[in-house]
Amino acid sequence: MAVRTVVEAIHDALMDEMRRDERVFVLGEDVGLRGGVFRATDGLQKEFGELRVLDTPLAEGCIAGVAIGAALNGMRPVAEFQFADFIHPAIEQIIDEAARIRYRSNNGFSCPVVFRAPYGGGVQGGMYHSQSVEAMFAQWPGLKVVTPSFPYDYKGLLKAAIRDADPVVFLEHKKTYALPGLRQEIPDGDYIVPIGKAKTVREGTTLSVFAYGMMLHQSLEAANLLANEGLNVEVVDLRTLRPLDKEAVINSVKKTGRALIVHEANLFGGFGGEIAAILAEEAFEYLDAPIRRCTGPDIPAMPFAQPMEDFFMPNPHKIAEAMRKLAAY
Amino acid sequence: MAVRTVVEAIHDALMDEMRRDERVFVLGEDVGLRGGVFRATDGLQKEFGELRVLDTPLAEGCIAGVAIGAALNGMRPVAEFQFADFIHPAIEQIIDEAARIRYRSNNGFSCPVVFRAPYGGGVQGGMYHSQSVEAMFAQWPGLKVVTPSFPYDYKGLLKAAIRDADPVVFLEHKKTYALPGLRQEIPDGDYIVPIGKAKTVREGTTLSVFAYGMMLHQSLEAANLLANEGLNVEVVDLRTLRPLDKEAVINSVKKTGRALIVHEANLFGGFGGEIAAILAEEAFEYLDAPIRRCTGPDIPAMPFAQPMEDFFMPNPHKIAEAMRKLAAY
Amino acid sequence: MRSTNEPSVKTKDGFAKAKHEELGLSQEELLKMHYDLVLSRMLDERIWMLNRQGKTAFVISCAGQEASQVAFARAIKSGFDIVFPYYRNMALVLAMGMTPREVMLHQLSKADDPCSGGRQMPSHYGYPKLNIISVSSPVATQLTQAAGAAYASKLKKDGKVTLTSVGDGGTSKGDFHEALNFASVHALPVVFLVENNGYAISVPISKQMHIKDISSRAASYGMPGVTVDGNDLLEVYRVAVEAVERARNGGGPTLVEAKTYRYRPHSSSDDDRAYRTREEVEEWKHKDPIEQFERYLEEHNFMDKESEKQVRLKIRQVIDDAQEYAEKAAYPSPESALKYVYAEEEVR
Amino acid sequence: MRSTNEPSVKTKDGFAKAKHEELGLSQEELLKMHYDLVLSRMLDERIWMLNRQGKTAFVISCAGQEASQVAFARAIKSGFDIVFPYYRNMALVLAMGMTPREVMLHQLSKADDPCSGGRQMPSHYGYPKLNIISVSSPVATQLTQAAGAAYASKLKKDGKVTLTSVGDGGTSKGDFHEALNFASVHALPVVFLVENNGYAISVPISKQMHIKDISSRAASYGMPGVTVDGNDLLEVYRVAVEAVERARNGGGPTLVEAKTYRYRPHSSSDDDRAYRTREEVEEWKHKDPIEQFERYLEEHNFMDKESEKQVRLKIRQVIDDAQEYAEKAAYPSPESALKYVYAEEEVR
Ligand SMILES: Cc1ncc(C[n+]2csc(CCOP(=O)(O)OP(=O)(O)O)c2C)c(N)n1
Ligand SMILES: Cc1ncc(C[n+]2csc(CCOP(=O)(O)OP(=O)(O)O)c2C)c(N)n1
Ligand SMILES: [Mg+2]
Ligand SMILES: [Mg+2]
Repeated sequence: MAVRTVVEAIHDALMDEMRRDERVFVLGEDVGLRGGVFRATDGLQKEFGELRVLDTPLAEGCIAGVAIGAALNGMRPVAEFQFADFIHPAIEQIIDEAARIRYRSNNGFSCPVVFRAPYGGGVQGGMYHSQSVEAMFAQWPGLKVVTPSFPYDYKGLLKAAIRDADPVVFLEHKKTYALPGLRQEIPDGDYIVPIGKAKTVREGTTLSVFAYGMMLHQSLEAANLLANEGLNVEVVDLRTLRPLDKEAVINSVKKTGRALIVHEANLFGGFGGEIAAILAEEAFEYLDAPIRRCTGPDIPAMPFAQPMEDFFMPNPHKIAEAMRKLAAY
Repeated sequence: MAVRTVVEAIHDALMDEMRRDERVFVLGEDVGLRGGVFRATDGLQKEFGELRVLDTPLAEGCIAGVAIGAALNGMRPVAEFQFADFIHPAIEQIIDEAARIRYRSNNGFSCPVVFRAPYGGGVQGGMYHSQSVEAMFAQWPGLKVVTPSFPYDYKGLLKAAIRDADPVVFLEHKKTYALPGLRQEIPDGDYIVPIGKAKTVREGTTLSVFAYGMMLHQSLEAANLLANEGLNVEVVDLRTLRPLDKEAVINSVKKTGRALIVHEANLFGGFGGEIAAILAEEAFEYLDAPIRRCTGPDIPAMPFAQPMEDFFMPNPHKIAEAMRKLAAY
Repeated sequence: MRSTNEPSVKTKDGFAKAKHEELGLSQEELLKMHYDLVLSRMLDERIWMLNRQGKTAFVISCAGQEASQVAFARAIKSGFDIVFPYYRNMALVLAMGMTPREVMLHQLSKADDPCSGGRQMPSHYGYPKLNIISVSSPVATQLTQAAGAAYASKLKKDGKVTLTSVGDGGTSKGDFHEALNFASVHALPVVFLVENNGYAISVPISKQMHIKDISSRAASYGMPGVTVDGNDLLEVYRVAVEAVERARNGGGPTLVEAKTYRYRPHSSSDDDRAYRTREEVEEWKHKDPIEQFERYLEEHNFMDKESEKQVRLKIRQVIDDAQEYAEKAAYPSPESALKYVYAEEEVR
Repeated sequence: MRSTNEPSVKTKDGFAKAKHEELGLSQEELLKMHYDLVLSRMLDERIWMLNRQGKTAFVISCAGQEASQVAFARAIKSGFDIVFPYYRNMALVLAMGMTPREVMLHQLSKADDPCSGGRQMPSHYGYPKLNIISVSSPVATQLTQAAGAAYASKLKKDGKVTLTSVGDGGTSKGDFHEALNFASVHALPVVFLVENNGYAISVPISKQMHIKDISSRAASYGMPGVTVDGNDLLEVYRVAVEAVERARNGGGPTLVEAKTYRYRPHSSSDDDRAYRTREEVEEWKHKDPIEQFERYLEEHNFMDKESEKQVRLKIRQVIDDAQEYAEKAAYPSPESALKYVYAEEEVR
C-alpha cells in the first residue's frame, strides 16, 4: 500500500502497464523530458526511452492518428492530450476512425487506444483550460468514456482502459490531480477496476446524487453538510459514462425516489440529460419528485477572473441547496 | 407563391440574401461550377462570380476558419460542409472560435457565420454520409442550432440565420432535400422564420411527439396511421434545437401528459436526452407516463447494405408502435 | 525533387538494356501486371453496367489510374507490408490479391463482403489477411494512421514498410502536413503516394494549390519527393521500388506524386460535364496506361493483339463468375447491424 | 527563400548610407521603437514580480522576442490593418497602441480589461479599436482566420493587410498548411509571421520538424518565404516592410520566420530547467535584441547611456502608474459572467 494523489495513481498505472506490456507506449506534447505539464508521465522517458515516451509535434490530429495507426499495427498506445480543450482537432480521428474501425471492418480490425485528457476547471485555467468534454464523446457508440474520481479508481480504470480491446477516452479532472484531501491508500500491485461499473460511495435514503470527477467530491461534501440537517443523501460515483451502469443508477432511484445530477459542464445538452432521460423512462414509477440538475451555467466557457470562475463552478453550498430543495419537494 | 422542394427553398434563400446584402458570400467544396453536390448553390456562381461563390480546397478546418475570419472583417459568410459527416475537422474552429468570440472579447467582436451541413441517412450513404451531428453542436453555448423540416421553414430560417449576429449551425436533412411529397407552396418574396420558435404541426390530446428533420415527417405519418385507431397525437416541430423553445415543449406535455421524442441519431447521449430532462424537471407533475424515445440504434454509424440501413432508420411503423405503447401506458 | 525520365542505362557492350530488364522484371511479372491492369479496367466497366441496371447503388472508379496502383502493389511485399489505401484503389487491392469475387461481394454489399460485411459503401476496401487497412470516407485520415503504423514498425523492428495513398484533393487537408512532418521527424518506413488526377470532384488543381508539382511539398519536411507519369507503369515501378527500398533500409519516408486522370465522373452520383470538357477527357485517353503498357509488351514480344484478346476473354469469364457468385450471395440480416460495436466478449 | 543579410547600400558619392536611412526611418521613429522595446521588457519584468507576489495567477512572457514584434507594428498601418496575434505578443500590441494601463487591466483580470473584461487568461489580447482580433488559447487557429479576413479584404477591396503571428510549434498543426495554401491560391494580402524561439514548451525544433528553416515551407504553397534574425530589429523591419508592401500591392502572402528565443519559461506554470541548459539561455542573452538596437542607436548618436537610463526611469513611472491604476480597478462581478453569450438583443 502507498498513499497516492490522483496524478500519482495515473503515473503508477502507466509505469506498471509499460513494464508489463512492451506494446504499451505513450505519446503527446511534452510527455518526455518534461514528464507532462501535470507530471503524469514524470520519469517514464528515463526508464523506457524516447521511442516509447514520445514527444510529438504540436498537432492533436496527428497524435490521435499516429496512435490509431500504431494500434492497427499491434501496439497499445496511450495518447495524452495536454488539455481536453485541445482534443478537438482529433475528434475526426477519434469518432470517425477509432470508434468505427471494428464496426466498419465487420470485426476485421480493432483499435485499442487510450486517449487521456485532463478536463475541468476551478484552477484559473480560463476559457480554454477548463472545458468539460465528456458529453461530446459519450454520445458515440464504439467509444468508451471513463471519468474516475478517486486515486484507487484512476489506477484501476486506467489499467483496464489500456488492456481494453476498444478505444477509451479517459478523462482526468485536473483540479483533483494533486488535491491533498484526495490522497488515498492504494495497493502497489496490479489490480483492475472494471469499465462500466458505477459505485455507491455514500449510502442514503433521502435522495440520489449522480456525479463524477471533481463534482463527485463536491457532492460528497454537500451530502455531509446535510447529514447534520438530518438528510441522508446517497451518492453514486458513475466512474464510467459509456457504457453507463444503468442498473446502478436506476436501483438507487428505486430506493430514494429522488434524483439530482451534478456536473460541471454547462446544463443544456450536457451529459446529465441522458441520465435524466433514462430515469424518466425506466424509473418513472419510482420518482417522487422532479429530476434536478445542478451544473455549470450556460455560457460558452469558464471565465478566468476569480469572481466569475467561482460563479461558474458548482460547489458544496450550491449543491447542498439543490439537495435541500429536492428533499423538500 | 411557388412550389418548392427543401433544397430549392435553401437555394432561394441563398439567392435572395446574396442579392440583398453584398456582405453575404458562400464557400465550400464544389459549390461553384458544380453548384454543390446537392445543387443547393446551383447557378449562384453564374450570377455572383467566383469570388462570392468560392470553391475551396478540401479542408473543412480551413473553410470554417476562413468564414470566421471573413466575418470578423465585416462579411456574412455561409460555409457549406459537403456532408455533416465531414464537419468534424472544423469543430475546433466552430466551438472554440466562432461560438466564443463574442464572449471572450466581452462583446468586442462578433462572428455572424452560417455553417450549413446536410445530415441524416436513409439515402444509402453508408457509415460516413448519413451522420446526425446535432447533439454535438447543440451542447455549446454561443452557437445556435437550426433543424427545419419544411421548405417554408428552410427558407425563412436560413434567411434568419444569415442575418443573425451570431454563429448558426444550419442542419439540412439530406433525405428531405428533394422528396416530392415535401414540396410546398412558399412565398417568392422576403420573409423570416424566427430562430428559437417551435411549431405545433399537428394538434392532439393523446400524447406529444417532439421531432425535427426527416423524423418530423415520419412522425406525422405515424400520427396519421394512429388517427384511424382513434388516437389523437400532437406533433411538435422543434425547428431550432438551440435555443430550444422550452415553453412550446412543456406546454404541449401539460396538455397531453405524455411525451415521445423521435430522432434518427442513436439513443444514448442523443439530443432527446435534453428534452426528456427538461420535461422530467419542469413538467414532472403533468407527466402521466414515462418519457419515451424512439431513435436509431446504438451502433457507430448507419450501415450501407439496405437491410441494415432499414433496420437503423426509425420509420412510421416503428414510431406508430412506440406511440401505441405510450398511449396504452 | 528529381525528375524520373532517365534513359535506359547502357550495358558495357553498348546495347541499351530494356527497361524491364533494368528493373529486374521477369516476363511472368510483366504479364501478371498486365493482367491486373486489364482485370481492374474490365471489372470497373462491369460494375458501372450493374449500376445502370440498378443492381448496385454507388460506384467509384479507378479507370485511368490503374498503372501506379499495379506498380506499387508489385513494389511492396504484398501480405507482409501494411497498406492504407483510399477509395479509388481497386487496382491496388486486386493486384495485391483480393479476388474479383471478393471485390464483387463488397460492391454488392453482401454478408460475405470481406471488407465490411456490407456495412460500408462500395470501394471502401479492407482486407485483414493482406494487411490492407479498412478504408473510411473522410479524406486523408489514413495519412497520420499510416505514419503511426510505420512508427509501430520502428518500435517493433518488424521490417515492414507502410504504403498509403491519397488523392490530390487530400493533400490540402491538414492531415497531409501533420503526417508527412511526423514521418520525416522520425525517419519512418512509409511511402506516401499521391494520385494526382487533377481534380477534387469538380475543383481543379488551380483552385486547390498554387504550385506545379505536389511532390515539391516534400521539401517542407526534409524528405525526398518525386513526380512521375502515373500512366507509365514501368516508370512508376522504378520510383516505387526506390521509395520502398529507402523506407525498408531506414532511409525514411518518400512522397511520390503520380500524375494521372480519372476517366469517369467522381462517382455514380457525379456529373463531370459540369466541370470538364469532353476534349480534355479524350486527350487523356490517348495516354491510356493500359495501351501504353501493351505497346511496350508488344515491342518486346511479350504479347501481341491475339494474346491480348485472349487475356480479355479469360478475364471476362472471371468477372462473369464473380458477378454470378456475388449476386447469388446473401445480404446481411437486419439485426446483424448490432454486431461488433465492441469486442464481442465485451458487448453490452 | 532568400537571405536577408544585404550590406548597407552605397550612395553615389560612395559613403555608406546608414541602415535606418536606407529604410527611411526617422530619429523619432527609431526612438519610439526603442521605447516600445524597453517598455515591453520592463512591463514583462514587473508582471513576473506581481506573479511572485501572488498578485497575478498566470504569466506568459515575450522577453527576448520583442524586436520582430516592434518592427512589424511599425511596418503595418496600425489601426487600419488587421492583426491576429498570439499570446506571446505583448510587445506587438503595446507598439500598436495598447497602453500599459490597459495591458495591466488585462493582466490583473479587471472588469475594465479591454481585451476580455477579465474573461480570458492574461496575454490573450484583443483590441477592437485597433483591429487587434481577440486571441484564443488553441494554437494556430488564428491562421485560417487571418486568411479569411484577407479574403474579405479582397472581396471588399478595402486595401487592408492582415498580419498574423504564430510560434514554431504552431507550424506543425494542420491549420498552418491549410491557411498558407488558401492564402496563396487566392494571392491574399496577408503576412504570416512565425516567431521561431526554438521550442514548443519543452519540445525542441529537432523533434518538431526535419528542416533547417521554417520559411522553406513557403515553397509548398508557391509563396515567398524569408528567414530573418528576429533579434535584429532593423533587419526584421526591412523584411516586414517588403512583405507588407507585397501584400498591399496585390503580390500575395509572405511567410516570414523570425529566429529568436524566449528568456523565460514557457509560462509561470513551466519549469524550463527540465529541458534546456542555463548556458543556452545565457548564450542567447548575448544576442539581446534591445542591447543590439541600443548599440546601433549609440553608434549613430541617437542615444547614449544617459538617455537610455532616462528612458528607463520614465518607463518605470509609466509602469508604476499602470500597476497602481490596475490594482485599484474593480474585478468583474460574478453575475457579469452571464453577459454576451449572444448579441444582447437576442440573449435568451
Ligand atoms: C474530409 C472530407 N471532406 C469532404 C469529403 C467529400 N469528398 C469525397 S471525395 C472528395 C474529393 C477528393 O478528391 P481527391 O483527394 O483528389 O481524390 P480523387 O477522388 O480525385 O481520387 C470530396 C470532396 C470527404 N469524403 N471527406
Ligand atoms: C491546439 C493546442 N494544443 C496544445 C496547446 C498547449 N500549448 C500551449 S502553447 C504550446 C506550445 C506552443 O509553442 P510555439 O507555437 O512554438 O509558441 P511559443 O510558446 O514557443 O511562442 C502548447 C503545446 C494549445 N494551447 N493548443
Ligand atoms: Mg483528385
Ligand atoms: Mg516556440
